[in-house]
Amino acid sequence: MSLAFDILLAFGVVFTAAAALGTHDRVASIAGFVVTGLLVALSLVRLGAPDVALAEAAIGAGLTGALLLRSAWRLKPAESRVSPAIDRIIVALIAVCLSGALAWAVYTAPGAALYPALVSERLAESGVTNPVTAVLLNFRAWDTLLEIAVLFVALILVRIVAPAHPQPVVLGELMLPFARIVVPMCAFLAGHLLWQGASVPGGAFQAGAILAGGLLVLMLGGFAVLTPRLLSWGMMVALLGLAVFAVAALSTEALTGTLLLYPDGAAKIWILMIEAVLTLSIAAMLCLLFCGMPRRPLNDV
Amino acid sequence: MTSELIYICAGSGLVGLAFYRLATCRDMLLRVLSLNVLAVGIAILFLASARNAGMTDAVPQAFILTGIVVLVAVTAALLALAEQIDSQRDE
Amino acid sequence: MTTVLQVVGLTLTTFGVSFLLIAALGVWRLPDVLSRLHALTKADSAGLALIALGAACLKGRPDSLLVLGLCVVLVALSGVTIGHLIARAHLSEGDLE
Amino acid sequence: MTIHDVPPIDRQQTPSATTEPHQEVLAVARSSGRLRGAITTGTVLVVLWAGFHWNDPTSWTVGVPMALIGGALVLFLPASAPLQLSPLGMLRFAKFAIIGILRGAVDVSWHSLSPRTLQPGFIPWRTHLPKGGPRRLFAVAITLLPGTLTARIEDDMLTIHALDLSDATRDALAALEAHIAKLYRLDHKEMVL
Repeated sequence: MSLAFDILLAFGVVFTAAAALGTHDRVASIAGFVVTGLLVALSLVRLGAPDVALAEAAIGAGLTGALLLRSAWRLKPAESRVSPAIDRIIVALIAVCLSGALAWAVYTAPGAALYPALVSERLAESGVTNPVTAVLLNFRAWDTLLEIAVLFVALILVRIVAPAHPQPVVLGELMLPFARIVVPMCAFLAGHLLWQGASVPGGAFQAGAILAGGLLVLMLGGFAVLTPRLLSWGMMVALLGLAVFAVAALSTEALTGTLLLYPDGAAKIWILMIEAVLTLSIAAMLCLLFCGMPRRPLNDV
Repeated sequence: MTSELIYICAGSGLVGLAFYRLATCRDMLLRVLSLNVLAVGIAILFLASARNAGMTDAVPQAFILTGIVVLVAVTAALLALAEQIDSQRDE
Repeated sequence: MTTVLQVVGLTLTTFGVSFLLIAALGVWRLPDVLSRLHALTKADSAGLALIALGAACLKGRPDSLLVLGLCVVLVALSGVTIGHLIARAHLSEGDLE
Repeated sequence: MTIHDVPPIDRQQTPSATTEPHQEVLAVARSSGRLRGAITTGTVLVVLWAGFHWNDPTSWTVGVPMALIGGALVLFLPASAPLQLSPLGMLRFAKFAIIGILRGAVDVSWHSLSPRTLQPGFIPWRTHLPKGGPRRLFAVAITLLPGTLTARIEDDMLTIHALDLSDATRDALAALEAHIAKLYRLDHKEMVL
């Protein structure tokens, strides 16, 4: 029974991806991509990775889909120069070989499971009981610190390039009750995911993405206008995550002699503090990445 | 083991499809979209191979989670660059 | 008691899933955009509500009702709002008869 | 259609800022209304948090800041008038809504199975409900009830798309309007407004 479900789901993933990539209608293609993302999230749950599934649904399908849709109206379609049939056949052959080789290589790779034993052995001293959170914010916290730095670099790049700011449209009266319920619910769900991330699936990234969704409802509904003042506040919050994480790294160095090795027994508090700030910071960064940041103040709006 | 094999096939199928589209398509938006599909396919492959006796290894999970967040930042940056190229071409 | 709850839960879930299936059928078969929106807004909310109620019965714990209720409210609200927004955009494109 | 085709929002024309005489008084009322909305939202969030995490008092380290942030985000939304609902009306309306939603789902399923019998069209409807909460609730409820969908709202004029253009639909709309009026304790004098 569950095997039939798996086959159906895997088929659905490949089919929707093919539909998304096969059509020339951009909006249809993005819609297909979002559906693919949601089905992939479901298959990640089947693969025993609910943390990743939450992130894929919120970020991979939701925010990326919104970003693509935003740009679909701005980018001019490329001149439809169809590549010659012989080229396409060769590329298709290479693609089929690539897929086959990849599947074969992954399937036959020796499953040297080195990490699970190590993780479960030290999980008790990590301060949390969700192994993914333990890896992200304790065992490999250094990676996560750099990841936040990468996000911030992308934000700076967007700021330099300065794409146009999306103009909110008048969406009518029914946006108000929607925002009145959905925006606080986003804050609630973000807090809930942040808190439960210590023991069950959830954490700062998923929480930040959901909070960013709430902020985008405010922006696109026309309730909050990105004034220069709001923009500089947003940048401050975005930087705050990186700053707090870096300060935490330095102070753990001072306290314990190792970067991001938390003092004995206090790991949970450290992790929770860093995660709470990261949630706000990730939300601000994702929101600003979506809205773009004009160099000029928005006088003419 | 069979259910992992199914998802390995799906993941490598996504990689193949995205590769074909990346190579044959000139549209910037569709290229960025294909890049995202490629990353999703690799995530499925990675996680399917990380499964062992009903448990999924936490370290690859953390890597993929990091990858998803970095990918959305990369997508935003690429789209901003593409929009800039488009508007430069206009002038 | 548990078997009664299970039977009730399975029945509710079956009804919910069939509503969702029929909604999908409706999107395929109904003649125009606005009529399709009817299928999407109503059958979806009702179907999901029934599935959530059934899931709560199957779970057998009252605290799961809170989470599931929240899901239903959010889905129904966003369904209604998005249905209205699509209809509105469709009208402003000038298809009003 | 989406973000770019329609002119940008004009802050002066949002529903909260109408051209009424005592602008300053209204401004004060609006800001206090916003604060009240934020406090209400924060309280609801605290109650919800208590429902989710009642067995874990340490969770309030996250719960309290969350409620504050949720309340603060609501400050961006325009204020609405304080609710004066009758409890009995709420129960009656809930019963009416649940039955209506189920009937709506059955009805639309029926139409999906036999789309040939369908004669869809638009019904213009001038509502007597006052602007703000009651009128918005009316628009939302129309969409959930059988065979009707709010397609456009212009002041008190609603354009409703209906799957069935007979008098039965109009009667159902009138009944819904009466239910909402009872829920908000509006009598006919106020409704003429």
